[in-house]
Amino acid sequence: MSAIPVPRLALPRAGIFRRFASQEALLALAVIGLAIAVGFVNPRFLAYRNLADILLGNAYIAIAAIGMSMVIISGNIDISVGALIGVLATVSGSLAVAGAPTLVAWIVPVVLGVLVMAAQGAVVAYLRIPAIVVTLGMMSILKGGLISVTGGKWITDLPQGFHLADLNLLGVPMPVAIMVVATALAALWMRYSASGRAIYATGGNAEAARLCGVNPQRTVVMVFALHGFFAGIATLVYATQLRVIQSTTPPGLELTVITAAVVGGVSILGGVGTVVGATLAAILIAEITSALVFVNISPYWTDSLRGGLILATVIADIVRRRRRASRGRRI
Amino acid sequence: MSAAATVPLLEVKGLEKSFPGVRALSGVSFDVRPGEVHALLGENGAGKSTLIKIVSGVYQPDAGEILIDGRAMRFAAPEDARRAGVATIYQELLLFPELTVAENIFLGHAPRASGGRIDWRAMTAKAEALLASLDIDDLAADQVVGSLSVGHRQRVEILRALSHDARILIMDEPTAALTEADVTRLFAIVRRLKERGVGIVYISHRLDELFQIADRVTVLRDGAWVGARDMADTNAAELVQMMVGRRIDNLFPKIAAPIGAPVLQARGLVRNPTTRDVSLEVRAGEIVGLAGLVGSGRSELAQVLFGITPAERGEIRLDGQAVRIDSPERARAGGIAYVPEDRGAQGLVRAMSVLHNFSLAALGGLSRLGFIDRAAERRMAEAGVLRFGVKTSSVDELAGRLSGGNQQKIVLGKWLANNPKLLILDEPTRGIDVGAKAEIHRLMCELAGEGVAILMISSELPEVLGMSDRVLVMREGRLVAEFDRAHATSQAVGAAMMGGDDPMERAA
Amino acid sequence: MSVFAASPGRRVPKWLARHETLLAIILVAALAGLGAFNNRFLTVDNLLNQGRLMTEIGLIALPMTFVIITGGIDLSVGAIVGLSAVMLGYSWKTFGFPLPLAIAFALAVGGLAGFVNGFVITRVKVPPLIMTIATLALYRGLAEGVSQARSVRGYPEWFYGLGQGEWLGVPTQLLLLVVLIVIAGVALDRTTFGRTLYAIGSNETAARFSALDVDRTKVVIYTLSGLASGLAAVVLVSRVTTTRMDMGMGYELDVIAAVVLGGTSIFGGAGTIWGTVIGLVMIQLLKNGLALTGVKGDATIVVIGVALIMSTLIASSLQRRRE
Amino acid sequence: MKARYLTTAAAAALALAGLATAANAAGKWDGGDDLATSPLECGMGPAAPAAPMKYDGGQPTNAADKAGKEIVVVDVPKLIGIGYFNATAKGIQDAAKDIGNVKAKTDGPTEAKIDEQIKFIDNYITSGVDGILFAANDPVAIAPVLKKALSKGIHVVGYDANSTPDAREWFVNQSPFNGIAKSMVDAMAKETGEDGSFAIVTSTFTTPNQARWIAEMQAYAAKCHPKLNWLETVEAQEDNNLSFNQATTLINKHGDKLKGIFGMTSVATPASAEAVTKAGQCGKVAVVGLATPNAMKPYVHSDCVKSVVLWNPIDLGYAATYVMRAAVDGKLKPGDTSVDAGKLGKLNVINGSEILLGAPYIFDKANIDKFDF
Repeated sequence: MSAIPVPRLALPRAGIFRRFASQEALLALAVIGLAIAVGFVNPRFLAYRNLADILLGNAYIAIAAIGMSMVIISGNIDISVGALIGVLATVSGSLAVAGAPTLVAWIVPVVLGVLVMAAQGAVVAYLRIPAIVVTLGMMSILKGGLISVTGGKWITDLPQGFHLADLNLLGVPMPVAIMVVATALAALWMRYSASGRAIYATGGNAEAARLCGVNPQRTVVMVFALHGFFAGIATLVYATQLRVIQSTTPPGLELTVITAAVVGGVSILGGVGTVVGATLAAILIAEITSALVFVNISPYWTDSLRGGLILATVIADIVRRRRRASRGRRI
Repeated sequence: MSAAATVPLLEVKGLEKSFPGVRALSGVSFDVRPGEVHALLGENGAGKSTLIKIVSGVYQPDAGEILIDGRAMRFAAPEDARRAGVATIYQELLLFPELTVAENIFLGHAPRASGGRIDWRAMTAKAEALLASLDIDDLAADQVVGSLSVGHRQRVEILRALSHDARILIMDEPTAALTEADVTRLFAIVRRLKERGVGIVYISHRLDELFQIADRVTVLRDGAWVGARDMADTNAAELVQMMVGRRIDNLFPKIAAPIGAPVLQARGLVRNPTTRDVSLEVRAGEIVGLAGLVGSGRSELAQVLFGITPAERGEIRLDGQAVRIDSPERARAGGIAYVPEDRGAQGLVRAMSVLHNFSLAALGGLSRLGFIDRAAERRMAEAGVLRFGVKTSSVDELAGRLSGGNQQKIVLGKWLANNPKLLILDEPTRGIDVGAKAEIHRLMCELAGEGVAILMISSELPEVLGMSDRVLVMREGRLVAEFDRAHATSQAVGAAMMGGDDPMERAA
Repeated sequence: MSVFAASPGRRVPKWLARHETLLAIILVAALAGLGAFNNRFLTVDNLLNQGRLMTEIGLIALPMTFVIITGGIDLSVGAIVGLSAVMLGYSWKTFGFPLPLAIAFALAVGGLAGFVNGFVITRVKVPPLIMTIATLALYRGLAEGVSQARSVRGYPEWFYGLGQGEWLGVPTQLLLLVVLIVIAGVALDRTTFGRTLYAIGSNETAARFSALDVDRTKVVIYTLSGLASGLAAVVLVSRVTTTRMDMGMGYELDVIAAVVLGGTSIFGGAGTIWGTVIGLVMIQLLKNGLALTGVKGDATIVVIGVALIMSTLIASSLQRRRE
Repeated sequence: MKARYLTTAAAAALALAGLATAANAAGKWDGGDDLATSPLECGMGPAAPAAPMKYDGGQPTNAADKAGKEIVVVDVPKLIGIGYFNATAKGIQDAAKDIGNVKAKTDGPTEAKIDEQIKFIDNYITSGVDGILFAANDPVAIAPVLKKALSKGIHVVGYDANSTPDAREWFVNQSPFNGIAKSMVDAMAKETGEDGSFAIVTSTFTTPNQARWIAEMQAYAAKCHPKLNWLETVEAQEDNNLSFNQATTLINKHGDKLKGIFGMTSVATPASAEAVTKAGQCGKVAVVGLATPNAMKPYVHSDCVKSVVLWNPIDLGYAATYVMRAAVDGKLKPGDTSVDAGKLGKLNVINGSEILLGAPYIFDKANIDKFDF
């Protein structure tokens, strides 16, 4: 057989923009666009200090959203994360006040987070109880348990060294540094590791998962454990930022985290989405909250506006995805 | 090349596999030698998918053995098969759109530098070497896969298989979604792989392709081995015969029924991209067979007629009245019934009881003011169970627990409860046992006798020829031929199914 | 939807494996136990009063059962309660609507909010979870924006009859709930509508191919969900005599807990109104009984969480044995 | 496709800008309620005693005579698990110990939700307590269930947050709304100067006490410090981190213009102080607010916060318990003008059926370490 002449096609290269030409690009664009738009109304918004504060004050949400996006990609959901962070913060603070070495006070919540979440994952995977039920129940348990044990007493007089969030890493405030590093590591891991792939496969469909040689049960437990890990890290940022720890569960945190993951392009349909999107979405939501103050919107309307923006993003994403899907189909 | 000359790379012997209610494979054997393309041929449901899933370690066989280089192997998981050198390229490509070509190729086994880091430079270099080795010069290692065409993506899958040092490559309908140019390029790659001694298992419905690329062919039907041929010693007609079976005479007891006025008249139906300007007519008491290869648009036409994907243009008349069918409800109201192709996904609600499945499409008639007359419903289902000979412990049994044939009878039965004027049957006897098949055929004749117009889609040519008063042939979304019963021979219909440059004629 | 195959096991008698039966047994046992601890628990007065308190959640749980049976979910119900409550007070006070008209308006707004959910879910194909998370924020925000966070008070006395009055000794709203339970139960069990819900939840494609109007049914159930939330808002305002924008906050989880505890599969295809009612009663009486026995609110929450997980666990393992 | 996004973004930006212009820049203070205000006289003098009013509370029907006998009292605060109500609960326990024949327990919702609170009270009515202490999440919404308690012969005394008067017997008023408002605004004017600009961080606009304080502060400021410039009010739930973020946003938004922040809750005030500290604005931005001492100690010691306004919530709970005992024993009857409250001495009856705890307490560097709650 003779070699067949192959027509050369002009094909796009993998530029940095190409690579993110998706929900992440849209979100990044929205983050920047919103900043500029608000900057027109009130230039103070663009001050380094303000932008840094937005990141600093909301880094814990972004970090928690990383794990949440993994959970959602795997086809599950977690409602207990807010309560868990409240519990872990209390544990961490109590240890610090009781005189435990700072490192212990930092590590224990992370370990505990992994254990609690892995246990939930095991119930979901092996006992086959839907995640929404397990985590709903666990939310109740953690929330009630926390108040029963602490009586809601605030933790004060935290030792100075405990405040991880006050430190800097190479000049970058620790919460932001942790957020960036955690996002980057998680993103790389999701992309490049076999177990990262397994998450997509499990959430996508069982058939593809088996074809990839994936054990769905083990993957679900792993995903929940990782989610617990990130919840633990988020706790460190959350708990060490202020001088007091509230000993109650942060109201509505789970919903904020889920929203960030969902707006970040993580489809509940499974199989799509990245943690970068979740982090960007968490930043965007925080930015919107701050921006609404800056442009003097009547605070009564901020919530509906925020809800509307989230809805618009979600619908735009779904429409975009569907178009891409229909374009990809062969005629 | 004779079988004794070389040890086959891959050999399977006497494979058996059953799923609940279905016997997917019984006693299938075949082998692949180095540098050979061995085609697997068979209609949907013949067992090809099950066979390749066993070979690639997804399923474990109930009996039989798999030998690689003459040594018996057990694949407990897909990784085992991959380690043994078996790589499978599925129709749905398992790629990651956000990653580059190189990253996709080396996902999970990237070259490592010291300390376990991924050695990006080495990875890119290796990817480029692989690309060069197959003379692929229009694909770069750093392109993002999401931006590539289907043909390119498939090449990435092939490269990924090669990066695992695969010696046996299984390709499941690789050309199903490819353009003409891409098919040409794929064949060039396949030939290059043959030169390297890779054994290829090639699955396709396109007979003309097989004559171009395959060395040998094994034909499966209903999970059983039918025969194997060297491509050089066979022709399309023989293969079609092997594929669709020969038992024309005794199995299809077509009883002539008086043919009445046209029930369905369709003119110029268009639904892009699968239905292109189709006009047809089905009359009362008439059974019209709709033949065509997989992907020719048969089921899609049925779904246009039934309103699931309504026509974009064209006219449908029922009993001479122009009607607009833009939803299944309208179709049902017009007296159309549709027994779909995919029983599990489209026809049956497995988690519901036989009783509730029976009444699902007839709830309107069984209820008053929205309230279901439960006694009537039960009477209807029990009558249906008797009439169609459904084997079940009771009508309260879950439908999903019954065998395929009994499930099909329920799907058929639920539509007949509506007393349809037009019955569209899509693969009515696929995957069910011979007895159930005969019963369904008997039923079709009975219905035709009662004056129902029947449009039957089937991949089984003898069934089409045996049951139809008229045969329509579809190809690429159009009706390309029409035969009356007297002139519908397997040669003629088969030729029309194959299309223009008739391989059958050429081979004959 | 589950990626895990069911494992075979010993078969359990069918009647026992029915989630509702099992739950009812647990309920009776719990009632007996709690009743033994406290003689004020099993009194007609207390039980009727508990019925009054659970009515709002119960009203919403009925259509939520429908929604979950189809494999969907509606997280925006609590926000719709807030929005409808605000609309009731706002239209009465600011627009000067007569109260009956204001009530109708509040119900209409609730229904509209639910319709918007259903419409976008079916037309744009946004997954229900995502859609209703977004509208949860949106509707709550609208409630705050419209009301400017002001409460509305001073409704005419007759209006309180709905939330505080009684008829033949039974709380008015409990009668309303009972009537709606019967209607919802019959609708689910005996009508084509109900059968369509199960079919959608078990196999949506097959339902479509059986010429069932899947999309319209879905729009209807989300609209019903909004309507029931609106009704719950009216009952709630009448019971507590005031309209606040934060009404109904967190209801979504209480409602889902009751429905899921009642044996409705979150994956769709299975569930009954009777189960939901048992789940609802169980949560309410468990909270009440524990409180009367001297258990504090925070510990009660823990018990409810454990009960939710354990009962689902027991029920699903029995179910699996049956299959 | 990209165009669609740009359009969406543009539309969103437009909406933002449109709402921005529509936003009410002056006029009503966001977060206040619409009830009538009664600002106190300007200056540092003590509040003039209000004109005596006729008793307007409710009375239990056929209450069992438990005079001198042990009574079981339940305390249902707005929510449990926050420092403030832990302190009132402690006061209640202290008083129960001092009195001897009172058995008290605190139980309530974990979030400040009125319908949850109603359920708790309802349960305790059924379980048969002798007295109910409450701090209402909504003054009107809580009334029906309290009236039900009265009708079952249960004594009802409120503290911290009132109900409609006829739904309870007595209400222990930590300090009238206008008194708190005066203390807060005076402190702010003193720290920022008479023409300073300030902003408010509150929990939610629907929280009655906060809304009332804000309304009274507005009225008092208009009367006595007319040049004080109110910038805006933001919501921050009862959430530490959210309060911190909102305060930080205010600092960043207004820059040097911002001279002071009011924290309206015991959560918002320390979080605002933390925000000011982190922004390096100590001494430039004053924080005045309601807070519990423990959370404020670091900021008071670092001189970032000069003074914290609060009554002593322990005393509040303590007084409420004494009032309950007195009401049960018949020692506090409609028409009485004072009541004995153990270590707190005699407390006066005002406004018909309210018992005044006293003037708001000002914690400062000198005395804050004496308190632990």
